[in-house]
Amino acid sequence: MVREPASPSRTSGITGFGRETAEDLAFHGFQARFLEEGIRALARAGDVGPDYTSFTIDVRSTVIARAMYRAADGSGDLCYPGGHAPGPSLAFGATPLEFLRHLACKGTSAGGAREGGLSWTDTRRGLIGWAGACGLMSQVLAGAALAFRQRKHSRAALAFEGSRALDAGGWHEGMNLAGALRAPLIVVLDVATAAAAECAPSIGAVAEGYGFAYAELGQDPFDALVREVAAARRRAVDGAGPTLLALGPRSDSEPWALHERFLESASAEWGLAGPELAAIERAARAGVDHAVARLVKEPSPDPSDALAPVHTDHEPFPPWTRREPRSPGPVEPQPGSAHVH
Amino acid sequence: MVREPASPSRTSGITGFGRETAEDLAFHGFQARFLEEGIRALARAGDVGPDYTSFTIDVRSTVIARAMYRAADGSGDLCYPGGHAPGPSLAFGATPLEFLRHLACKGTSAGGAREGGLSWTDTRRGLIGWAGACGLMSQVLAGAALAFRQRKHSRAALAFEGSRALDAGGWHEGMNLAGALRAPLIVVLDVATAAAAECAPSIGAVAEGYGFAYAELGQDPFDALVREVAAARRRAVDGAGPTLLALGPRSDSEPWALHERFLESASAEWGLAGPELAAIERAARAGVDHAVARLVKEPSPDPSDALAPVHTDHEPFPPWTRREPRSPGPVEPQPGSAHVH
Amino acid sequence: MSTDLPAHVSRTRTGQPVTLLEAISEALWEEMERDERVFLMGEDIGAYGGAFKVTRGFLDHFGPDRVIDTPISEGGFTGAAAGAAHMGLRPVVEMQFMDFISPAYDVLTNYIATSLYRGAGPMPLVVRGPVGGGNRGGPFHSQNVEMAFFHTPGLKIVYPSNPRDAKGLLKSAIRDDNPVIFEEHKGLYRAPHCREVLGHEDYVVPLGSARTALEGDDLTVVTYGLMVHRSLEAAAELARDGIRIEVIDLRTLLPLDEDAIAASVQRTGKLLIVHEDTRTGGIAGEIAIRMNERAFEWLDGPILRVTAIDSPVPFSGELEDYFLPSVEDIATAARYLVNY
Amino acid sequence: MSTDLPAHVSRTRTGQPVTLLEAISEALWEEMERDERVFLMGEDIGAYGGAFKVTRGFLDHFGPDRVIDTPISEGGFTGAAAGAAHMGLRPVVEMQFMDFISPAYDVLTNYIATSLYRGAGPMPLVVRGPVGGGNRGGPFHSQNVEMAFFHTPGLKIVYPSNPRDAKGLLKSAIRDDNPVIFEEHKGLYRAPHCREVLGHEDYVVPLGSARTALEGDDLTVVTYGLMVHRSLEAAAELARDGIRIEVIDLRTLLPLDEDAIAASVQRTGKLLIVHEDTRTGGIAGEIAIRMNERAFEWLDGPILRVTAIDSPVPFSGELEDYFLPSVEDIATAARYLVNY
Ligand SMILES: Cc1ncc(C[n+]2csc(CCOP(=O)(O)OP(=O)(O)O)c2C)c(N)n1
Ligand SMILES: Cc1ncc(C[n+]2csc(CCOP(=O)(O)OP(=O)(O)O)c2C)c(N)n1
Ligand SMILES: [Mg+2]
Ligand SMILES: [Mg+2]
Repeated sequence: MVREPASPSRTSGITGFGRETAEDLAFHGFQARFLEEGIRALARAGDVGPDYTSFTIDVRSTVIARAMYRAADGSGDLCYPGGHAPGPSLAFGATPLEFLRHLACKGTSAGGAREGGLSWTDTRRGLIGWAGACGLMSQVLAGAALAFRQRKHSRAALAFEGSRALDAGGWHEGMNLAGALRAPLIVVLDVATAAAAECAPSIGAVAEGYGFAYAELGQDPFDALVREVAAARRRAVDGAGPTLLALGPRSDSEPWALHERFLESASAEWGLAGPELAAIERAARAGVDHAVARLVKEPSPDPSDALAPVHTDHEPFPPWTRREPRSPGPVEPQPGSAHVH
Repeated sequence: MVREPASPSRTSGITGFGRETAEDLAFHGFQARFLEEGIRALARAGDVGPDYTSFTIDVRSTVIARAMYRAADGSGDLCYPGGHAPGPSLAFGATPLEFLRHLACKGTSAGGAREGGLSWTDTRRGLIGWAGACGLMSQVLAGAALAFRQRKHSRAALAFEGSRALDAGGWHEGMNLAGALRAPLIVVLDVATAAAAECAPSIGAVAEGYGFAYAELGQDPFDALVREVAAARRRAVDGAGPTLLALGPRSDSEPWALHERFLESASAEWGLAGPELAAIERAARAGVDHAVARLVKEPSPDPSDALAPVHTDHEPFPPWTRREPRSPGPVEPQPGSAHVH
Repeated sequence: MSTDLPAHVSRTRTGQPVTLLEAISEALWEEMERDERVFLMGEDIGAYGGAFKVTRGFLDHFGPDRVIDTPISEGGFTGAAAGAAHMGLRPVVEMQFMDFISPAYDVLTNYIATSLYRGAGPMPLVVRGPVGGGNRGGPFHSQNVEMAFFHTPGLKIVYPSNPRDAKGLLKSAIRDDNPVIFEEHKGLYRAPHCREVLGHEDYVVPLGSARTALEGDDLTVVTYGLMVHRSLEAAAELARDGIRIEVIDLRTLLPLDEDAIAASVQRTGKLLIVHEDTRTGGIAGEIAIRMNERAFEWLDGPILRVTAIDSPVPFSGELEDYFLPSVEDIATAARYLVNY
Repeated sequence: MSTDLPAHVSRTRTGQPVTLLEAISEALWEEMERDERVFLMGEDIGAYGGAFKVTRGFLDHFGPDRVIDTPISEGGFTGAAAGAAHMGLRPVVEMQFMDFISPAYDVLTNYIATSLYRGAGPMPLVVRGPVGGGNRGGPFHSQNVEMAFFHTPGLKIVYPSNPRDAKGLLKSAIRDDNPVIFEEHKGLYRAPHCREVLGHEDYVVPLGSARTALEGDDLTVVTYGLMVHRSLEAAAELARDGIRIEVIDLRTLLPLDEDAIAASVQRTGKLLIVHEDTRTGGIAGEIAIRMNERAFEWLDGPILRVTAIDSPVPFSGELEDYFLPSVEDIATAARYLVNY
């Protein structure tokens, strides 16, 4: 299905798909599925925003992200997890509780609860979250990929974007730059949902224009996804150029059909028996249940703490604007705080 | 040479090329040629900026713009004349003196000498000048074209851009919009000069992607240019969609070779004899010479006049910042001044 | 025809009170009926009716040539709107959230704002959309955008605080030959306490004129948008202690009605500026220096300000509440100045 | 190796005076030698050496991985620089003219400025380039860009007035973990009167600290960039009449060294702010309100300003001269305030 095939001589053991991979993907599929349920339940209970009552995770993003993560032996690659963020984030090593804390803006979350929702960023973990404008993130990931190439690291960057990213000029600038500089980048476009005024061009032609290899992924089984991603990653780190993957529609009525199909085949092809799968399912459910239960008990942030490291240069609360002026004691520098002058 | 041909049934008398057209193009070619010389001379004399000492006009822009202008019977169409502005501007009806006044920021110029250079804007005349960012103007012209379509006018818009417009996301947004809304727009890309980091994609593929018809124009004779433009214009006003024309390299050593060739063929094909051509040449030269001579005698602008209509809401010169406070008399509203509140 | 009008544009015609959102819908509808050159562009404004449903029903009534669903390309369609304005149309561009005006910053400041200056003639174009915090929208769906444009000669900026002004100011903006940025606070869109019955007549509120929302002699509070309401709440609290503050609602930020501010300051001798937008580089600075220029001799205390703190808008509710200026912040600052 | 150094980066090593442009080239060169994470991106900065030749010879020495010629896509490559900064590199982005920073407004204000806030860690990134008028560049090649960014928490803004500061500030900017906008006035790039011999040592000038360019007791003039020189000229003229003004060169606009301003104002009792940038919404406003907050009791006259007028930068030389603040404007305003 690849339109512009990779240099065919390049294949490697990393793409190997065996029993261990199957277990891993079965687990991450369950985890995404239960996390989706958990997030919806939290939304109904008012513990996260009401928009999340119909929140979905596309299991293919989870599988693609996990394939990246595994191909890099669990370290080094970078992922912008896009609109189905919880799946890819967990695939990159986050725990359900960590992700939910962030989603719910708990005081214990990454980023001190300053920014929440689906946009968790933790570069040490290889996660870069969403920041506002459609189409922007491919630029950022292209630059990160460029950094890998400059430093001669065998690393690659993966970005999930909605299909209307194509509308945005900024996306084209990012693609053009990545193609021209052969940045080790893989962009996954979710073309599952159409919009009122979607951009016209054939995505394949756009990819070709910018020097990206291109493939369309439909209802492909997990192992095909994994192989496609591993091949794209290899091209990327070998300096053979970036890849654009288009994720076609999935069934709204059966959103987890691909995972179901995978589980069915898992026993036949990789010898994963029913009880083993049941154990994996229980483990995934237990992890998510624990996280959801814990979450609601966690503390909210303390504003003067959480916002202290991001003030600009002057005292934000002159005595005449707050009832209780803050104590004038020095603010401890916080980890990650770069605001010194 | 058109990649995506027009609906072939649609041809019209407007594309007819006869003796009168030949005279007209011969004249405009001479005019552009002498104007180029005149501008360079003015630059050497310090009457316009030093950058203009090596200024060039691509005669093909002149011919294309003139073809547009004639196809619309001299009224209604709109042109962004791009980097070779004097040629297309005169093709759209400006006189050499008017253009030079603007170039030299004379007080008698359009726009009150506030903005000069190649960027003269006079929408009543069908001219929209450059304004800063590469790639921006296709957006603006797309919107103007949209206005024609909304108002059911048989008008079209023509934009000349440098090839690095392709680099800019804004250009892609303009193209996407124009294609999606079938705006009556013709974009001419000057791919004559390459750059350090030019955008990768095939221009034809980009055009196709955005739903533009596409043609490449090389050293085509004038009549071929005229026919190409007339066809594109017809498609545009018929609602059959926009067109992208790519202007290939021209010879640096013989920049006026196309005009020369045209003059040679003019007598054979359209019965324009030597003396007739000589008369046309003299007329063109006389016009430019007159303009250059007049220009240097014209007055510079009076700042308090020229800037008055563009101040924002408050008196710009409180008494403590200027030696002589301006007289407090009311400023006469100027034509085109919209700053009322 | 009025029988098939969408409900949210026909409330005034049937004598019912309108919200700020409905006032805006009515202004758009009436201007489109009055002047066929007026048309709309924006993301999902057609079939979907807009993210906040301001244009619900417009596509059916006015058709796809005048209600244009655009790709997600704020720069591109704002540039296109400029081209249409050159040709005599009067585009009204919706930003789905005003935060997303940023990709159009280049075309707005360099191209559109300079049109008149460059001799390109009038540029009758409105960019409107929802702004402001308090809705747990986080840093990218909660910003106030006035200071991105306040420094650009050639633009006007409008920021209404109530339905009556919103309708009259939007009509003025659409009829103005200059480009206008029009900010609509989400917290006021459907606020029940500021619904009001509007007159049937086709009124406008002129751009550039402030309104005295409350008269008082002890202190001038200059503010706009949602903060007008917060300031009035603070005023009510202060009134219980016999402190009478004057509240001026700017309505238009650019041009700034410095005459109105100066007249008030020359009476009260004290000035407090309140804005929801963040502190450093906020509009309070410009007002302060203009009053130094115009009213220094009348000042009996420093010009002070109550604003959001210098931070992106926090996502967490606790942090956002802390970040935003509150009624108590205003009252505290007012007391401080009155006792100065 | 220093034998094959490009001339414009080796003047200090050979004891010669440098222009502001050469000081900037030296700072870039030395930082790239010191820290391999520092790299450059920009239009035509490689083979061509940059529009103003700041990076002439850099490509040959540092290679194409560290001197990257980009497409004309200021938003795109600034966004990419942010991605590289996330990964620990320290990009220095050149805008060919700072006017063209506008397409990067979105990514700078929304993405880059909020990085630390969002928990995404340090964002060590510099955007530098030529600004300012007086060169007959017209509205799109003459702007000052500070006020586009001054309102955004998370950014720093630097604007040097001389070679020594330029070199030391740019080194600080490159070593800073926050994003920094660095403005270089074209009128100072090669100005013969401000060439100077710099020390050989690897010095830095800390961000956020102003410099007293001239001491005086009658009036505080706060300014930066080219206007420091205009203010010093005015001071010389005023000195002939026995008027001694203090001139403070801000050097860094954000963070603003309000302590230095307040200390001076508390001594002189009078404050005049001079900026080349246009008037409404200029930085003078923020300084004015901060001094209301900090030094109101010391003010013996209104805080005033001398600025360009509210207009795009004119192309015509006559108009541009009229538009820009002049030495006489400064002197006139200073006399007015001193006699107040
Ligand atoms: C520049 C910009 N404009 C508008 C928005 C508001 N917005 C958020 S998501 C969205 C639709 C995105 O569609 P698509 O890319 O297909 O992603 P999907 O939601 O379908 O996954 C829009 C318009 C935005 N985020 N950025
Ligand atoms: C957004 C933006 N960035 C940078 C510039 C500076 N600039 C002016 S012309 C130019 C090169 C344009 O090349 P091309 O489009 O090929 O036009 P040509 O000059 O070759 O006709 C550049 C970079 C600009 N005008 N706009
Ligand atoms: Mg979609
Ligand atoms: Mg070119």
